Amino acid sequence: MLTLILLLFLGGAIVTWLGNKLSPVVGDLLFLATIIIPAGMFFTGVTVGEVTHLHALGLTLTWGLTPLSYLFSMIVVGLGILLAIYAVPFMKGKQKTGAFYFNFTLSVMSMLGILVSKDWVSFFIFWEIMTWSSYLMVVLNGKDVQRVGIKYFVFSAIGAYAMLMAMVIMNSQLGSFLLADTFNNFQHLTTGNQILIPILLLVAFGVKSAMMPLHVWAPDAYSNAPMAYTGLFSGALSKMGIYGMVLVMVTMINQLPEGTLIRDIIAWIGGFTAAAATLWAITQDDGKKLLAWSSVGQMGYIIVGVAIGTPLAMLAAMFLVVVHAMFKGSLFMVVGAIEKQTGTTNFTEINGLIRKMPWTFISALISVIALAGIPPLAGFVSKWMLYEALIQNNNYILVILLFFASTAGFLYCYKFLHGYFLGQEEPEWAHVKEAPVAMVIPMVLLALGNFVLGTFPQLIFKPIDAAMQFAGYDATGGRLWGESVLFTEWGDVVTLQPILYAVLAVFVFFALFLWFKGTKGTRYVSTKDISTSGELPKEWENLTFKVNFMQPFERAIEPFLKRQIDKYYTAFGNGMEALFEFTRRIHTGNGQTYAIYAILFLALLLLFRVNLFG
Amino acid sequence: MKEIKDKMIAQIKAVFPEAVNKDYDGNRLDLTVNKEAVPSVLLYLKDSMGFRHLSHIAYVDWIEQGEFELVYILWSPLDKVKLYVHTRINRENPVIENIDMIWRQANTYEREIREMLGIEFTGLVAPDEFILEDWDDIPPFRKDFDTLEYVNRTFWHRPGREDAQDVRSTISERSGEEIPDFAKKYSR
Amino acid sequence: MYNDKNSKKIVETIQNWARSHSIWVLAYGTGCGAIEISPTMTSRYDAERLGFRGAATPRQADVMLITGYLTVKTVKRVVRVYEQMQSPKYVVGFGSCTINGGMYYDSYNTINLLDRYLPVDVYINGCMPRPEAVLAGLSKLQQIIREGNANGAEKYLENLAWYKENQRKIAPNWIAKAPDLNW
Amino acid sequence: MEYILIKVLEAMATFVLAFIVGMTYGGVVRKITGRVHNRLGPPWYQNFIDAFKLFSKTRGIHHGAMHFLGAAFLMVTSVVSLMIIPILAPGGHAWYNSWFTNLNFNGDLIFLIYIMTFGPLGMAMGAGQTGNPNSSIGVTRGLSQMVGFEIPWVMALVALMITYKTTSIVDFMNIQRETGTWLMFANPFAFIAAVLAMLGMFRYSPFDIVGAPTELASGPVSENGGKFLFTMMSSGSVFTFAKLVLYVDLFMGGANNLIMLVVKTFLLYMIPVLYGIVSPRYRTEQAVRWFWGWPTFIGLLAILYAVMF
Repeated sequence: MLTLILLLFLGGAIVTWLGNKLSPVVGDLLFLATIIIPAGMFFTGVTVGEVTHLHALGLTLTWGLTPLSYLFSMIVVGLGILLAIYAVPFMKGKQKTGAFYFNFTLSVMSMLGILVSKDWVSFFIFWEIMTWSSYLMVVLNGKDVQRVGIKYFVFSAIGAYAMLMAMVIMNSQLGSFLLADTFNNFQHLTTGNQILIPILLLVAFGVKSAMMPLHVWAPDAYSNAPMAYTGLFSGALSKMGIYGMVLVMVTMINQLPEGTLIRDIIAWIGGFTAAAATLWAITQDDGKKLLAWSSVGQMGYIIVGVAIGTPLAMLAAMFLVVVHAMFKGSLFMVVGAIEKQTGTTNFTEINGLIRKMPWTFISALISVIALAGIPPLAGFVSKWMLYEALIQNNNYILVILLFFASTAGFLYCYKFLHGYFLGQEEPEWAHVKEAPVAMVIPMVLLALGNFVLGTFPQLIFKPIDAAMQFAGYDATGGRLWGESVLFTEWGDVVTLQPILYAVLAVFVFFALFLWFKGTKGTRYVSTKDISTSGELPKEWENLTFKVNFMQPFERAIEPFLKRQIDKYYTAFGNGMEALFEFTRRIHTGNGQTYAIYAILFLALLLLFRVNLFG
Repeated sequence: MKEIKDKMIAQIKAVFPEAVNKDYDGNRLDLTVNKEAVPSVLLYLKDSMGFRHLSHIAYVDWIEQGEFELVYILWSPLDKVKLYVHTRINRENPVIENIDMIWRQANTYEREIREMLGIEFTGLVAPDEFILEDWDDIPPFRKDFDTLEYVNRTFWHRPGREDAQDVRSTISERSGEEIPDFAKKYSR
Repeated sequence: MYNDKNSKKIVETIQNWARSHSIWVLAYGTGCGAIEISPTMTSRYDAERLGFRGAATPRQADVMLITGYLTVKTVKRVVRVYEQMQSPKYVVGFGSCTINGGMYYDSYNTINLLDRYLPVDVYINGCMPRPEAVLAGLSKLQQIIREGNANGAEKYLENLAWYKENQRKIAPNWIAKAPDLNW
Repeated sequence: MEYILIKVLEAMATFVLAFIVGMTYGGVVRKITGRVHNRLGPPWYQNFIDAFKLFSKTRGIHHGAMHFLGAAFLMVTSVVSLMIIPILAPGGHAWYNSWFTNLNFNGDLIFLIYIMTFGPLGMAMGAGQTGNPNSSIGVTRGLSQMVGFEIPWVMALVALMITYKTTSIVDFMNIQRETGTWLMFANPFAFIAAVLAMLGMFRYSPFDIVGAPTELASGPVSENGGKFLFTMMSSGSVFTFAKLVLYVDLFMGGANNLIMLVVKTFLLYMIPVLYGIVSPRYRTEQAVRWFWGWPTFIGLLAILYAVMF
């Protein structure tokens, strides 16, 4: 069944590509069919625990679904379907639709492939397909390929080679490619390898999940890919890194004596990722970039949760994995809709779309409140659990770092909403209409999902609990969560339902109060008609405060903003290039920069290993 | 100071022989030139003689002589000399070259003069009204513009305010002064 | 019960009392009278004890103090600000310039009679009025509000055509561009 | 059904109490400010008159749906945080004591920190839709300042949490009742850090950069008058009271009856008020950096104190 589904995806991808050459409509239909039919089969036909063996090229590939991968594959498939529906109107009238469909389908396939892989070979193959398909997406529009594409490629290559290294070492020492074997026989490895392999794997997964020093590719790649894909990119594809990280954490690092130290280091890296990415997000003037940085930041939270690894933290991280896919998917869809309707995504160019695109605004509002972690929406549940977990795990300074990151997150949340939807309405954008229904429905659905999960998180906690039990945790149902109740071991409780009702009651009461009491004798006036010193703004004048929006805050964090990690990489890259120039003089050959980067990295790793552990 | 001023006059005379100068005490120096020569004189003064700063452009309506007068007030920060460049423009056809490419701030003064006195500056770029909005009368700083008549036409006087009339003749009688002829002509 | 005439009257009396004791002042301080507002509001004369308080924007203000002469340019802004205030709203004219033009009676660009352009509730005479006079004027305004006679906003709406005609006389193009009255 | 009805009535009683006390405090603050300025100042009930006057404005404007909802969002924060914060100590035995336990057991401190930001964000939306640049500037200033004071504030709270291994406010009050020591003495550093954060939270000078009457024309509320302003004013009063009660609950053992509550909250309220009267205004980045300076250091001390003792 799994083979069939994956083959359907693969075949569908090729057929869609060919069909799109015939006619765009056939391509659209084939694309939807390619995504939805296997996805439907996945939901109905696949059972957890099912195992398939595949013999090819003298290797045995083993595929099967664990509860943990089932959780992630639900995100992949669900987000895939919604984004596919969204992508069809989004790509209408655009170039390279066939390539987009092909890569989209291939991405979904490869992600499912990663999740069902039970051996490292197929894991690696699918990982590479995923990297390639996403790379092609990043460079699809042909803009900035030099900068963005190469950056993404180099980091992906670093990750891939690190993973390859780990695989080869494991196979040579343990004689098996099976995930289960490598995890179970981890103790039979030498001490040096026991430390080296998790670190290599963490590098590989850290690249995909945009962990702090390895995140540089992410903001550019996210914002350069088509918006219909970025939802998947940020929502699902980066979660593959988290999936791998969970595997490594619960299997390998738990068996290490130094495990706690590594965990702490990773948690701190995650915390810094969250804080720094948030600060960078605040300085962005492009909605795509802002969300991209925000994605990096949210991955930081997830990494903290995974790295801390107490049941509560794990629960929080897994919940955030799900809801982040939902709200960030919705937000990227919002940006895509705005790009589709106005042709730009820069905050300084667009104003006051709220009355033109109300449904887009509503989904953006709900998703942003969820992103900010404000109750009663879904983001709050994971934030609460994460903070409780950190405090109970004695990570006091880390919790303050995360609190800082999440409070600073409000700034970019507001910047995002204000940038597109609020402010003065301009005649330039008077023609803008609401996005097509097929684009609005997926984003509203995802936003509503946040609303529901914020009060009834048990809907998602059940599969998460199953996944965590598979990963070796005790059952958490009734201990850490109940029917819309969150507990901790300290006895702290948040009951979500009464709070939701209270919030709704007060909100509705005062909204109605203002509506009935306030509209008596109240008229609507346009946003040009504001009380600025009695001066009447001219037609062409736009008074909206947009440029240098967060300048006071940027001034306050100026010392931080000076230290840009990109610069170090650029300096490093420049140094390397000089080195390559030098090498090129010795070895004549085309100096494809990235390849030599990668080879050099490999060489460095080998050198490292020989010297220290040889 | 005296030597500096003499040297300046000599220098100016050498280049612009038709310029008429008049000396005052202290650091003031006056110069009268043709309106055609104004841009070249000012440019020369700025570039070659250190009059880097344009303080103001003053304007006078010599209605009896049928002329407007513009006074460009310059300042030399090095020599500490202020130079008044006078020029006369015919009242019937008040056009003069604008100089805001020499000093940016001249633009503001010229816009004011254009509205208040009605002198056209050729090539002056000024998008919209500067001081007067919706003005449809002759420029208000011309001496033949009758303020009170305009006020009576445009605004209202509160009933009971009988002193809202011309008091100039009363005042001049009280002080025993004669009203000059030109003033009689243009007063009510 | 609320629609009963007597109860309505009682409610209105209470409302008027509250209005008279809570007056948020928008000082349109272009004229020389603006300097008199500082001592009126601060320690020496302390208008806050009577319920006066500065308002930051026209949307929050109840009374607009027009402190001195108004040029054709500023009267446009004053009208604009007045229309942006939310009724019930009042106008207080400061000094003789607003009453009859004062010393600028024959200036080509200052208006003479403020009440041709805006409904003025109270005029304060003087050139300039001292803070005592200002306080007296404001007390008079309070008294008028309490009596229910400070209905300048309604007057303005009723005679809108007349006011607009007067305003158009000095600012023909501007009135055409301005949006509707907004309250 | 009856249970819910009674709950709603109790919630309304709490709201009315908070409204009255908060409004009175506002008036008293104006009076005190006046006295410090060597003038009489308005009567203590001036805020009620102002509110009533705003309420009885007859005409107004709005700029669209979000402008409406901004005020409602703000009210949600005030009321829900008032419901979560225990008004009276659980140990007090006044006959009305049970009236004020609305949602006390349904949320904790971390929840409170987050719900307290719900309103400002919604209000920010409303301010944004008005299209007034002053509003947006005020909002960004306010949010920046929030990032500033949140750090010492959270540090103080984390210090308490790790000492007493709970995040529930009711538990903190119970602990203080059982030990007989107010937490402001048990961990003085946490109290100092929290009070310094409070200066920013109440937005009196030198941290009144949001409203900033002379530069920003009252900032986010600059397009609001009449009923909108009335709602915001009441919400502000209720929220002020709620925050004061939270401080009293956490650091001063809560109050057993209403008189003690009023006394304690008033004394606490005087800290930002009196400090504010004699202070000029900071620039935004100065304010933010001020909070990241000494208050954060004291917050670190508080955590250190909590870890070591």
